[in-house]
Amino acid sequence: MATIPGLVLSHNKNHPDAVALRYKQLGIWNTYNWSNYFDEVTLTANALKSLSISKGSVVAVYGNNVPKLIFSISAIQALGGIVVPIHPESTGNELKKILSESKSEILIAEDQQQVDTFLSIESECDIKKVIYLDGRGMSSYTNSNLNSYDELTLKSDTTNIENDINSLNENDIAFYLFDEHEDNLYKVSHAAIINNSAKIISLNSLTEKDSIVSYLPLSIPTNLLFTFVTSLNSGMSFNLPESNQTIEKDLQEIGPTILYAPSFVFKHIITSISYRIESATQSNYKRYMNHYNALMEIYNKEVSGESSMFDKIKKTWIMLTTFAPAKNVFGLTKIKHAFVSDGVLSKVNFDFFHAIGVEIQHSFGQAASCGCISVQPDHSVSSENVGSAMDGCEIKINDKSEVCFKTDCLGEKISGDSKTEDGWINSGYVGKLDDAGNIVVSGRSEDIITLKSGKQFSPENIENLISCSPFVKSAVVIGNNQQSVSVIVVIDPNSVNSWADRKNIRYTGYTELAAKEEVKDLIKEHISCVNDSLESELKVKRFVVLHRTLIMNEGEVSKTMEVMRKNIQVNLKDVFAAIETNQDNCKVNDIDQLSYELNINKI
Amino acid sequence: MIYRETGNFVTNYFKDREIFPMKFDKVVVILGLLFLFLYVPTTSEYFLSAHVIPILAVGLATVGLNILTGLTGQLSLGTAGFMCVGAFGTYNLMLRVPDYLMSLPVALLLSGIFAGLVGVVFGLPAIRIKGFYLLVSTLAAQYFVWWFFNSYAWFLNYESSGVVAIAPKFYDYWGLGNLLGVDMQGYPARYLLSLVVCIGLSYFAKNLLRSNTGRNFMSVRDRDIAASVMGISVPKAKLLAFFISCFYCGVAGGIYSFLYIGNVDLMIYEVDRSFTILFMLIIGGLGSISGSWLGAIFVYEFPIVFTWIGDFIFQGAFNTAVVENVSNMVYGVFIIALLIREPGGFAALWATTKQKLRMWPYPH
Amino acid sequence: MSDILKVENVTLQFGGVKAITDISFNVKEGEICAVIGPNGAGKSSMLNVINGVYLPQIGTVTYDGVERKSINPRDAAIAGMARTFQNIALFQGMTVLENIMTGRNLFMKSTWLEQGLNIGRAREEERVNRLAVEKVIKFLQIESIRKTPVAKLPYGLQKRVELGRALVAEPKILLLDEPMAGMNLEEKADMSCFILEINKEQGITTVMIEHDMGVVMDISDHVVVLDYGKKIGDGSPSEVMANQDVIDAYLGVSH
Amino acid sequence: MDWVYLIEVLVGGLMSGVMYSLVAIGFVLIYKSSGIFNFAQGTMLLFASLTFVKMTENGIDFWTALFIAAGIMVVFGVVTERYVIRPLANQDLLALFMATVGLATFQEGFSQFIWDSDVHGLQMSKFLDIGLLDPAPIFMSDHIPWLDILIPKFDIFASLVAGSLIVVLAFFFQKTKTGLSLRAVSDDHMAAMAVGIPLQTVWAVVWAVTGIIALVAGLLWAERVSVSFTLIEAVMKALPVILIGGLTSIPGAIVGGLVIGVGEKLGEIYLADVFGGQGIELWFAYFMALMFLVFRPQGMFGEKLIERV
Repeated sequence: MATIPGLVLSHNKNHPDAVALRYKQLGIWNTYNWSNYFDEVTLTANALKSLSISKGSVVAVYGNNVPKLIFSISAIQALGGIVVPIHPESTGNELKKILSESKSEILIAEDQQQVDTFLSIESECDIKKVIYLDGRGMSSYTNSNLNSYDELTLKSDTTNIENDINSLNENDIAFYLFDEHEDNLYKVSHAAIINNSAKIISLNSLTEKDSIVSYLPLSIPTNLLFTFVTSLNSGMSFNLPESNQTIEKDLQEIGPTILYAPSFVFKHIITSISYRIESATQSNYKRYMNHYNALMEIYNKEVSGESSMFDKIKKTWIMLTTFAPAKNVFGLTKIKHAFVSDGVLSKVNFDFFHAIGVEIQHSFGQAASCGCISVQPDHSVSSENVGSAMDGCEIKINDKSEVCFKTDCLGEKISGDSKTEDGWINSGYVGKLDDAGNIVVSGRSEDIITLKSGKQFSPENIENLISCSPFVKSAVVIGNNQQSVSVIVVIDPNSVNSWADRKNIRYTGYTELAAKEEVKDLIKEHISCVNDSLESELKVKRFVVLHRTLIMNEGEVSKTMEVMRKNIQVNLKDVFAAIETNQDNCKVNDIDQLSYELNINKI
Repeated sequence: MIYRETGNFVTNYFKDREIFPMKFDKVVVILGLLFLFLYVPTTSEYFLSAHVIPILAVGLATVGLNILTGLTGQLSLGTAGFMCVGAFGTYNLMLRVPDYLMSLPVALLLSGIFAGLVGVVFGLPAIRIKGFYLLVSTLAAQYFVWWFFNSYAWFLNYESSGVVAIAPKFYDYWGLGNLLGVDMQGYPARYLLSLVVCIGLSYFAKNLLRSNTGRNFMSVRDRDIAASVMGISVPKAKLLAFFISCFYCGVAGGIYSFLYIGNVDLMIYEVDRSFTILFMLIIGGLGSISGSWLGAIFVYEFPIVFTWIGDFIFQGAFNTAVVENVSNMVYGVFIIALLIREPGGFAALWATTKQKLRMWPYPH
Repeated sequence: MSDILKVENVTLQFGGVKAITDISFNVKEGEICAVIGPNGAGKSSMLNVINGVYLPQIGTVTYDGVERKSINPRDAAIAGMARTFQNIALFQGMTVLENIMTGRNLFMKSTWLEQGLNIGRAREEERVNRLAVEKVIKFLQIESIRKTPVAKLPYGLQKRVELGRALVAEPKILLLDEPMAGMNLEEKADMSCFILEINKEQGITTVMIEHDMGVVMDISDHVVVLDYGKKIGDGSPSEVMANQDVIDAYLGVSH
Repeated sequence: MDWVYLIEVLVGGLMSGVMYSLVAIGFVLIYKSSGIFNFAQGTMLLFASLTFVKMTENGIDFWTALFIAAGIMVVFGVVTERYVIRPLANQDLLALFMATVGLATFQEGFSQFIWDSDVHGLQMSKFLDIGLLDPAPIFMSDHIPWLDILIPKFDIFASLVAGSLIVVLAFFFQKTKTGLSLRAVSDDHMAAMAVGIPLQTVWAVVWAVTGIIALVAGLLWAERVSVSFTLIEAVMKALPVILIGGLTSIPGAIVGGLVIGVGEKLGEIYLADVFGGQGIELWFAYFMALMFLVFRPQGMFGEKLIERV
């Protein structure tokens, strides 16, 4: 009988002194062992009790991973409440939708930013109390519904909550998870999500000796499963960085053994590796590139099982002199498993991580499947698939080549019917099964593009290839009812900035940089390269370098940085129209009320 | 590239303030100490007397000058003068205080304090005058001290030659040597005493540097007006720096005379020694304790190595004048080149190398 | 509320040049007082008189109930005055952390001997004061640069560090000399937030020299206008805006 | 009190003061134009006079040797500016000072390395047929009949040379274009650059001029104390001179030199007994400077600094 607070309780019983949670604050890593952890949960639960949270109460937690928020989750659930994690960057509209659909009674908000967002929509939802964790900047707020977490816990007592926890049923709902793509909430029970994490734990033999750094909000369903629930279930230490600006340093300090991240994070690591090495001295750069090429060659041999003794020695040398230090710089030295969700890494990046010994394992899942239905096994060598169905799951491809699944760890839609066909849930993604039974996902089904010729394809594949370049942050493929494929390219400000500095290109800001001919040439060159690997019909014929990055608040990218085509189509309708009507230039009236001239470049 | 910072995290502020936060550094330091304490004393008397002990003595003086010039920004050309006070102070304490009250370590400490007080007197003008103008005060100290000991023969026990040899009984240490059966006048014993003093005082200096006193010194160096606006007493900081710095120089002078050359000789403490120590400081790196030691080793050893090269490769082609002139040229070139390329001296070169090794293969 | 600071008939000359002529104004406890005026109006000199960097020839400054002809900067600091400078006066040879730690020097009671031996009070003081410094670092959101040498930081961050160094001294009154000069819009917004928060949440009286009229009007409770070393306006932001002398001398000229 | 003796002492002091001033002028020139406290001034004297002496010893005649030595000093000045001062232009003054300490060390080693470390005598009377210098030996004091005191002829000669050097310098700064731009530079670097004065050229000129001054001063000093390492020590005495005079003032350097020269002599005569030892000349100049600076930290003619914050 396992529930989330039940796990905390049992850790407290079995090994109260083991490290449960570390978080960096005021420059040092503070440690909670399971006994402290449980005490905090008890305190918070008692505080929440006084706000009449009881079985079935819905409480939204709105913020980044901070200890108080982590404790609140278990505390709410200990009282039988249901937790609705909300992304700290959620806008008023999204917040309003989630709060009202989940019928939340109480909102636990991190700080002023979240409280302000809430206050802007306060009248439109039924929140009785708001508890803020960090009262900074809010001393003049007079709203009587606002409560400070610190004051509540200060007044609270330490009445034992063991009985409350023991009376929970594992089939009780633990979370309402929000799926951005589906724009819907899913009910997830304690049993479902804990069992799902148990599968991951046993598949990869994770133990309490492992450690994980969690720096993304728990509102991302996969993140909730892989970091929070998995660490609770296995008893490994759960580490929270100091702030968003210090993640890289904090990751290095902790040196976790398990890494979980959506694919965009790994893409970001690759980008920073490459733009750092490009600013190295010529000789270092050369050595690095030589080593890189040699390493990849050896890796390919290893994969095909042809590597000789000499290769092994050479690889050891290369690792020792170049890539072991490089891993150290990025805090990857101790990584045993690196789980990737929400998209796959391109082959080049995937192979690179594997070659340097960072075991990338793609996974596939969403809120409906409690975060995961498949994960690649250790030492997987294919960058394309996302693994085969885990125990207790079944997968089939329907006639529209959509991926459908059955799982014993199901998240049910809170409203409306799930897309069931004879008990099969439609994941909303198209894909196929390869010969070994691994799932190969090619994209979301609503994103499928049909060219004028009738050719159908998933744009994600091409977008992945294009955004493989360190200079490209994201790419949006356009082609519905078109002769050919076009693409909107968003450049990566970090790497393009440093590239431009080296090339002595003058610019004042992103918009000006993006409009530079040199940048267009750079992108053009890259796309031509990509075109070589595409079949003729799918070759990119035109591209636009966008004058800004895609904005999460406008819903243009998801919280895991996936392209949200629908919203982009609305916001950048001028660009779409110009491409569809074969213009050379287009005038964009953007969301900031300004208008910009963009060139449409041909390849 | 051997550095692994991954997994090195601090859980309290004491840990964050450690001098050697990295495991690797700790191991190296422990091995180094074992080497210094166990192996070096067993090497030859010649090696100890001609290389190690003098380096310890001048290195300590460099650390002292570093506190004044590197940390507090007060230029000083009086280092040799303050060393002289230390040497003569030690000699007179040993000579004039009854044996059962005095022993060399105590005399070193007391004469260090005495040198510190002399330093404070010559530091007093620093309250009013700043920058290069202060050179006058430290030069006055240098020449005055030298003249003073030269003029009053009492301090040399009326020795007409101007040099007094140090009597063996001064190495008695309250009979400690007899107890342990060690020849306390021998170089291994002298070496160990200097080593303990130098390590202890280096540790003290390093602690100062990373504490409030050190920060006050540095703030006086960087922006004295801002320092006083922060509530730091600038005169107090300057005088304290003079005291501590001259204390170090005084102890170094005592070690130089008593544990290295074995006599008290005024000629050793002329102004060019002040310059040599300034070279050590600049080449080693202002503001860094380990840099002072690196600088001292380089400046002291260069002529020796150069002579050695001359003897072995060019069959003794270099006479002492050539060695001295070439050494001076090399010091000059090093000072200028380091100031242009790496103003932090050897210490900064070392730190950059370490940083490079950590970030390898990335530049930052 | 009572006046924490009274400037009465202050005149300051350098050689024969009058930098400030017969200026008087009061600062109430807990307010943000902005001193504005064109370049060379004597604003910085005014701050320097208040905390004792310059000695005025005529006039007195009453701070915290004590009337003084002059004060030395160190005594001003001990009495709870902290300040920042127009041309950042950070200690360039130190890291951010060390710079802000110097702001705590008045709280350090251990002797240099204890510090050198790293024993007793000295060790504990380093810990306690580091905690105070870290709180300021968190407040100013500069966690990621705490161990960076200040010389390597961009201008805007240096200004922030300097504010931190003043703030960590737990002052009663904070004198800020052009805290937002040379910043972009975003940095200005952050800085305004910090200043407002320091004032409203920690109750620290703030006297601030600022050029940006938008910022001044937004955050100050009280504005003093100087021109050519003379006071030409004194009152709430809206009163000052309506003052014809001010419009002529300052707003009229700059726009 | 023997007033004749007193006057002789005073005059003697003034004369040695002139010698100090000569060295000090070089310091001031460089400090004024670039804010650098040039510690290498002393070794420049050594280098210049050694170069000259070695040439004359090898049979080159006086004027040719003087001309070549001046040329070498100019080259040296320009090279110094290009390879030492310019790369350090943005460093703080302490770093620049240390660079000149390095330069001094290098020059000390270099000049004695290429020439030699021996002590050379320099007898100008060998080369110059000037009435004042003849008959040799010049150090014999001459009787000035109308004052009834003895003054070494050489000192008079040295004062004349120093005086004419100052006149030439004054002319150079007041009338020539380079001199004027140098004055502009010393007032405000940024402003000078803004109006198009080539800062680096000006610095090079200053270093070259300083080299020539060093040659003149070096020869005069060498005549008194012989050409050897001791020249550098003697030049240390110039430090209190410039500090008393104020680092930026040429008249200050001259007055400072005279004050120190006279004060030192008087001190030696009247105070030595008080201190119970001979040779207080060794440090008395520094004490005088110190006393002076405590009351006027910027020196006699130095500009009072108002520290802007």
